Amino acid sequence: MNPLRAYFSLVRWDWAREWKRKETLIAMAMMSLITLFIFSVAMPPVQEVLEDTRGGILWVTFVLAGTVGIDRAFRGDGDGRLLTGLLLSPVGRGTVYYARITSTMLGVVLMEAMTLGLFMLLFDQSLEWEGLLVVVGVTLAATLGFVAVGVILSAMTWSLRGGDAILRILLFPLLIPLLSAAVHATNEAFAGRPIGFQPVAVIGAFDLVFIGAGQLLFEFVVDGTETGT
Amino acid sequence: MNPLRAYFSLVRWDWAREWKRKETLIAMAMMSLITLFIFSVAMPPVQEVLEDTRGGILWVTFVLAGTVGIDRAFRGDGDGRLLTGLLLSPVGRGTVYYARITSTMLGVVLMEAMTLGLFMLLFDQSLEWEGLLVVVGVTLAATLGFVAVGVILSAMTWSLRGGDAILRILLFPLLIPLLSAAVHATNEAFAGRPIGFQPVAVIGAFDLVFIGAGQLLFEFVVDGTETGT
Amino acid sequence: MPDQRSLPVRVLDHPASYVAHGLLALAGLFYFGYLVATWVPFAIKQLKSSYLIFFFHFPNALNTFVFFGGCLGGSVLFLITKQPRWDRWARCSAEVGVMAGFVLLATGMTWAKAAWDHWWVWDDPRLMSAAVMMLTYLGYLTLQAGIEDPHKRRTFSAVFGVLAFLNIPIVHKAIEWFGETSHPPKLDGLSDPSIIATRWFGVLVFLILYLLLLRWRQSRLTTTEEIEDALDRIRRLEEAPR
Amino acid sequence: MPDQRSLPVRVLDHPASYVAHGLLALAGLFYFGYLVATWVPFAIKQLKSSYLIFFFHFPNALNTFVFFGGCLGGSVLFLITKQPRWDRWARCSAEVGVMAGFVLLATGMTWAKAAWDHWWVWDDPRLMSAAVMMLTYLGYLTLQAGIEDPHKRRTFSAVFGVLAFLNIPIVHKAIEWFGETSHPPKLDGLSDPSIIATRWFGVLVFLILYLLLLRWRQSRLTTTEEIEDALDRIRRLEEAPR
Repeated sequence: MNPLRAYFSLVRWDWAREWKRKETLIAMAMMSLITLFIFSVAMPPVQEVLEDTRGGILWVTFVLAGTVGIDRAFRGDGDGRLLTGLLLSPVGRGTVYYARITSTMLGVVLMEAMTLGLFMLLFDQSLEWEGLLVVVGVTLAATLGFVAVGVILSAMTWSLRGGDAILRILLFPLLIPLLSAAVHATNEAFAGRPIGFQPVAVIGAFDLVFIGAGQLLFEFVVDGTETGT
Repeated sequence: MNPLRAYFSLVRWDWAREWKRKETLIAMAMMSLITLFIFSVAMPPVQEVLEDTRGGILWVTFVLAGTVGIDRAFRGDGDGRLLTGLLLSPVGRGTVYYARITSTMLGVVLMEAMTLGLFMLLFDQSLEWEGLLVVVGVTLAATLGFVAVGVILSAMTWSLRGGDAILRILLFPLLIPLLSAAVHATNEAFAGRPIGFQPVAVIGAFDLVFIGAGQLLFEFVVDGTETGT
Repeated sequence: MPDQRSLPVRVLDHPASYVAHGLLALAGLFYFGYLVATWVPFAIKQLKSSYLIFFFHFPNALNTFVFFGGCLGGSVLFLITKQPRWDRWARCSAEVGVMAGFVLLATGMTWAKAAWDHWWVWDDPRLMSAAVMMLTYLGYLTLQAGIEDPHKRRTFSAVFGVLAFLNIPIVHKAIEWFGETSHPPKLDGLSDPSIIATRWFGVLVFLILYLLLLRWRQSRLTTTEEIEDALDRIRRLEEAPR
Repeated sequence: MPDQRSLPVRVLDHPASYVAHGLLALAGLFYFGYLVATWVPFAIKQLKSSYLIFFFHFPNALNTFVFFGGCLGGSVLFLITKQPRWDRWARCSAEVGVMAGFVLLATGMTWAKAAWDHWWVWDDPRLMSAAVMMLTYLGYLTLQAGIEDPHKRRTFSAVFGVLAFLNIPIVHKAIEWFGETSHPPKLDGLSDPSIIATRWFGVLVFLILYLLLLRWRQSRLTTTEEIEDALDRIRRLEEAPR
């Protein structure tokens, strides 16, 4: 099959499935809401403090809620039929990997859009048009890297006992450079300053390195899964 | 069997099991370490900001890492033999509930002690002796309520698909009053001020209400589990 | 087959009772709107949106509590009696309570924007407790939706229904005490008899409206669950050894 | 049964080679201590602890990289060849690397306390990258410990071993750029030839010491895995239909 057509049909199929039950979307939205409220309780939601913490609150929320979605990227109905089914389909593994990144990222981005809107409303933050564009751009770019490395790790951990904790233990340290760049850029954008070249370079490098490595390594992860179960 | 002896032997048995593999302890310690580092990246670890955020950083770390342990309180080897085994043993269910709270709390408190020490070292915070006593007391009292309600929810969610996410979605909103009291008291203690009566009242009320309700409701949770699987 | 249900149940299930209930709610809403528009003193109307919205805010606040209380009652009764209808009662009460809660939050936020120029006021204990309550009951509904085995679902939901309600007063006290202390000014002068009468009438009207919703949700859920039960019994009969 | 292993393997596995290796490491350490105590210029010794600790900090920093690089090499070779020994190589390298990393962090923290009066300096990119690297490789070891099926364990660990190493340069750059900007003063004047020679000698000495550890861990792990393999094969033979 034409890889591009296969890719689109996989993404469509994923979305039809998720859209019917919305379980993952709801779980992510709830986690995001709850995390925002926990931050408002744990750290004073006043303007002077928020100037130093808003990027962090936003991105920790993105990561905590997004990981709920990434954790489920391969769980499907919980019995592994999803990944097995995908691999039996006459589609290259690279295509499966990119399709899975795309559909997971769609869900995560939806959650992030909701979170950003709610954050600005509840924490009384505002952005100029340029700032908003920067935040959206940075969020999309950083989410791509986040999901790309998350999907690889999710494919490894979903079948393990205590896999959800292992996923987080493996994923979060890898995300630290991405997070620090995204937090820095988001804070600059909220403060109305230009973000400069550095965050773009770090996020771009992260995306390139981990999407490239991810595509190569996905093959091996699949081999490991097949003989394992 | 004498309930008190049964209780102690259950706690000892739990600990012998956990101490041999240390899986949960290691997972909690890793989550705590990672969360501390994520906060240092996401929010500037400088003294002026920390004055407003230290209680929050500490308690969000406690809750995020502690939930990993609570999530596993009934998972055992992952096939539900643990809870079933416990219920077949000739021990009252109240005893099982209290024993489970105790052994889970032991693990969580160990993690919290490590986290507190590391936090003070890494974030360069110091406490007078009285402040330390207050922080330890508040932490123990709040952890009791946290674990008491967590154990009930964990007994309900461990067998569900996506149970780890559901546990968090149910648990975190319930914890908000506990968290706000504990964060407030911790911040006051770090600032060298007296914490007053209010946090003690909220944490005490939370503990009493949820331990009482927990003991009553554990019975029903067990009934639900037995017919369910 | 003669109808074996008791008389009150038969009356309540009759379509005509729904129509009557709906008409009552509608009439109440109209009269409530009329009262708000004409009876309450003009002086306070100058507060405009923040004033008008109050008459929708207050009844929804009370009704949120009423229906979350209904969820508690249903949960407790289910745990005691194990009858599925109490679970349905609790679940539908939670749904209606969440709906009332959304109206409560939406009107509260509009009011906050008009009065204090912020959509959200973290240190208003009532707004915050309402939000935390909503998070908790959204969790309840997630739990109800997330379990397939019926007995497990009902039991666990009932247990959480009890815990959720117990938390409400603690949340309220904690937020009142530990919220930031930059209290925004509160609205005063709402003690005119006409205002008090109108707002309590609003409580009644919204209660009638939400009870209609509750009945509708309950009858739908009852039908669904009875069909599922019947299918289940048929399947078991077919599978049973003769 | 004649020994079928190749000559180098037989030599390396002989107990005498361990003893020789150990003696070499010990002699190196003594001579290294002698150099630190006597050869390096007295002027800098006035920095005391922060100075002495440097000679233990630097070799461990380099060796951490060497062994995490070893983990990467083992992981890649395992993915290509599927031979368990490369997985063992990667795993033991990671263990030794984490050990060197602990010494690195401990000496770094002591130095930070002595020089800047803080145990931890969030904006020192080298200290921070080392800590993040440690977190990552502790995750690697958690993964190795958390999977039972051997093929799955080896494959997944190798995949993560590659990802973990790829992240190091990005972490370093990110922390250098986005760490807080209150840079504490750095130590200067470490360019005396005796200092350079001593610290590179330290690198060599610690490399020899850690290689001994690596060999020891590897031989233990090989024995364990070979016994497990043998038991597994016996069980399968017993269970097989005749």
